[in-house]
Amino acid sequence: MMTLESKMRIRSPWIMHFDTGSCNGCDMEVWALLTPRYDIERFGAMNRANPKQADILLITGPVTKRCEDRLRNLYEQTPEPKLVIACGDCASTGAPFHNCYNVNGGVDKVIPVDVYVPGCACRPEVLIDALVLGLSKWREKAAGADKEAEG
Amino acid sequence: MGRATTIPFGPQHAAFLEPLNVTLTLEEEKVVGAVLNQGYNHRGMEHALSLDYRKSQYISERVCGICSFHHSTAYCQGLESIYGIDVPERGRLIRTIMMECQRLTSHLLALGHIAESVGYENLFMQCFRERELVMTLVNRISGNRVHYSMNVAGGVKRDISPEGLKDIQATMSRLRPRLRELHRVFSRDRTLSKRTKGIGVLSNQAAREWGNVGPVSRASGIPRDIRQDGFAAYSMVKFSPIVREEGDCYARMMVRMDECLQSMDIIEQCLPLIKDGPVAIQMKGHPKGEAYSRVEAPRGELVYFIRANGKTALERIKLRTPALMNVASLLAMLPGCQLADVPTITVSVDPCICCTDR
Amino acid sequence: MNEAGPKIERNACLEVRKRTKEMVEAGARMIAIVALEREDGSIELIYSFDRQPGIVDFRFQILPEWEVDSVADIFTGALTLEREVVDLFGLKYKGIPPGLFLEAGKSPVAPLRRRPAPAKGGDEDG
Amino acid sequence: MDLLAYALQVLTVIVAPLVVGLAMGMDRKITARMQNRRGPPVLQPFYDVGKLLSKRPMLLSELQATFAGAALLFHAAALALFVSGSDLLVTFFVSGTGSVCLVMGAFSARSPYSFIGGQRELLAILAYEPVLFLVVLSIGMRSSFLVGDIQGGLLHDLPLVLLALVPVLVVLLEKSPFDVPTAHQEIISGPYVEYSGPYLAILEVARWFQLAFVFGMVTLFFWSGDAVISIAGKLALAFAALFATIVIDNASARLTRENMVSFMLIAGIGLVAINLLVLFILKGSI
Repeated sequence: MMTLESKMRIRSPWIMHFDTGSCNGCDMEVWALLTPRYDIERFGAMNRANPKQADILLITGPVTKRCEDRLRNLYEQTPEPKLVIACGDCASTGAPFHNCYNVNGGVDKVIPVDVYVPGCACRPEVLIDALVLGLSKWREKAAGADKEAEG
Repeated sequence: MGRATTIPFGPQHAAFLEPLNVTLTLEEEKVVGAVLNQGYNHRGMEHALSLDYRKSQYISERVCGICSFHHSTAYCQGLESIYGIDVPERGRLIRTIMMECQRLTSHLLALGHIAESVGYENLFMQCFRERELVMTLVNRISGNRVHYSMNVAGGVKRDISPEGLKDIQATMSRLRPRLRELHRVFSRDRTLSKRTKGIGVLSNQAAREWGNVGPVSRASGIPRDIRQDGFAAYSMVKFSPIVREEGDCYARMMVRMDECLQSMDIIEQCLPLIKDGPVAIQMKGHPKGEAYSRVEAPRGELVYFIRANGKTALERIKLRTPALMNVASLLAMLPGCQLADVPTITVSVDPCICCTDR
Repeated sequence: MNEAGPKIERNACLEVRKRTKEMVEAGARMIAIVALEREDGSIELIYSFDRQPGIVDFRFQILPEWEVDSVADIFTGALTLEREVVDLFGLKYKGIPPGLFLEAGKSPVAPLRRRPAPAKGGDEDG
Repeated sequence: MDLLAYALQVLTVIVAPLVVGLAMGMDRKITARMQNRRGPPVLQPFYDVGKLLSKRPMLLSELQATFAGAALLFHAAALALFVSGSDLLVTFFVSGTGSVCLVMGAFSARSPYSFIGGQRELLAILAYEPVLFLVVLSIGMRSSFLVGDIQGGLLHDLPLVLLALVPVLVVLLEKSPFDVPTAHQEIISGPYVEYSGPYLAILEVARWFQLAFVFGMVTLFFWSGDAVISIAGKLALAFAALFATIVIDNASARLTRENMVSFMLIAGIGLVAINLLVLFILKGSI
């Protein structure tokens, strides 16, 4: 059932970007998303930079040891329903940095991840695709959460 | 009020692209103390780079995504000087062109970032719009937007076709009027100069003491540009370092803006110099010896120290990135400024935290 | 490259200030402090300076448990470079706190040391 | 008062904030177009509010929610008073109370960013409220304090007073150069930083009510005997004011607190004073 509520939800994904030790390649592409060529404001997305007001966390980087607690904290501060997108290879699996001693090797080692974005660095087009995929997942997730609340 | 409050700035903050934490002590809104907390981005690249010298070119690009080509160039140059070989001229010119392209993207990012930090959304968007021109250009040449993967010890592994050279020329001609327009806005806009002029002054003396490098030092009147040493093909082109004396955010911003125009000049000087020939030469055996290698990355002097002992693992590889020196000097600029100026000052040194922390 | 490296000298830890001062007074800019662990477990420190037209450096070798003099008051920018060595090699610098890069309790200690410091009888802590 | 007029007023109080919401959507679209972007759909603000209402509530303190509700209540009351044609001065003070509630909500959150945001919001109130007050005063002196009695002539007589409303709108719409209280890059979003989900939606709607009141003051400047022309003119005037703020936003960086206060007070009060002085010289009376 597509309620008015969930319709509005998928039309207004507010994002928050957090760099947990990436090489900046993906971060630049996340910023490029906001700018004229890719402009994700078309989908109603806004960069809020505030976990309390965000719906979607865009996480880049393999999660260094020092970022770990901070990331968990941010995740907890984000109100439900929320979505985590791991941007790039290193956020997904830690790939380019798998030999490094100070990384956790992927966002999913710390917080649950909904969408994995491949690429090193991930291209903005793929990020948009991930966002759209995430929104459809979000719809399911929200429907599930609503049912839970009712049940 | 007179009562001091402490607020954390970052590691996740709207003005910062990357995790840097500045803990500010405020009196009302005046900053009376600042503590830098780094290390949010420390992955241990020096260890990873030393594992296998043949794979390190790949990893050296991943030290920093904004100046990836400079990192891999510095690494490859280091190996080349251990082997004692000279890269063919065509390879050196291609390296120079790619490095200048990357400088363009990096400086436009920094400029847009400064505009964003003072809430000048429109200018931020314009910077990124022009930046996309260069991004798509390098994408057409190298097949990648961020990590070009074109370097190899001994030269470059990807040649630029004649069409590619024409493409570069055409893009530069398209870019030039747009950058001139940007230059006009950055230098003349009244609200922007009100927020940047006289803010975050770093004196010449302080810049020398903190060992600042790159645009930050040149904005404080230190005429040092590693490109003058003539690595890659810089000995074949004419340019002079851009120096300003004020040492404030405005000067740092304008040095970057002028360097964008300079980069285009260098690229256009390089294009006619390219002649047919090999782009790389093969090297034999494992490296043995030690070398310093320096390049002028967009943020300043990037130093690689490599010591190899004839095995696949390098004995030691040490990176001294430009942002490490520049970010530290924030401590000299922040105390005494207003809270509103903290993002501008921080961003004006172009803090590349992935370089700083590695 | 000198295979043997400089001699392991206690004095070097104190001399570093004098030599840095000479360099800085000659107009050189410190660009890096390179630390590396040698085969025998001693640490080689290389202080590199940019004295145009090229790079000059001085180097010395110490044992990891010796305390090195800080040069941060001679060249302010050296502070971060020293903190880096403290973190990555577990060296002791006079008055320089650890924790620039590494998170205590989570990150490995002195990650760039190849092996734990060789046991030195009873004179080390514990 | 007959029932029809009453129903019309109730309808206006409900519709006006929705129109403001639509205007916010247009604002975002126009801003995006000016920045060479495509921009969000015009209905985006409604999607945002709808989404925020569906989020799970999270609060730092109960007071926060109370103040958010109070802000909504006062702003709505101000608009209702305005629409029902009562005294402009009373309306002004009720609206001002609503703004103070936002500040109190920010202070009650006990977070440094929220606290600084509250302080800055307070400063912004000190900067724009005097100007707004003078505008109210000059409208009242020229025509009438009772909104219902104001009929025409204002645009002709008080053009500079209308101009003085533009910087006020810049502050209220949170646009550079005077978006100091909510400076995104400095203190994330100032007083709103600790609000989330439904409570943020309440504040957003409260803001729509507040803007509806201020835009309402702008529309007072146009009046015509013909109802259709009157409404079309009023909307056009409000849109022109909005457009002016968008242009200013896109051509300037954010200024500092000191700049904001001094500009608002000098330029705002100056414009009103000059207008009244000229009017006095020309007509012999205000």
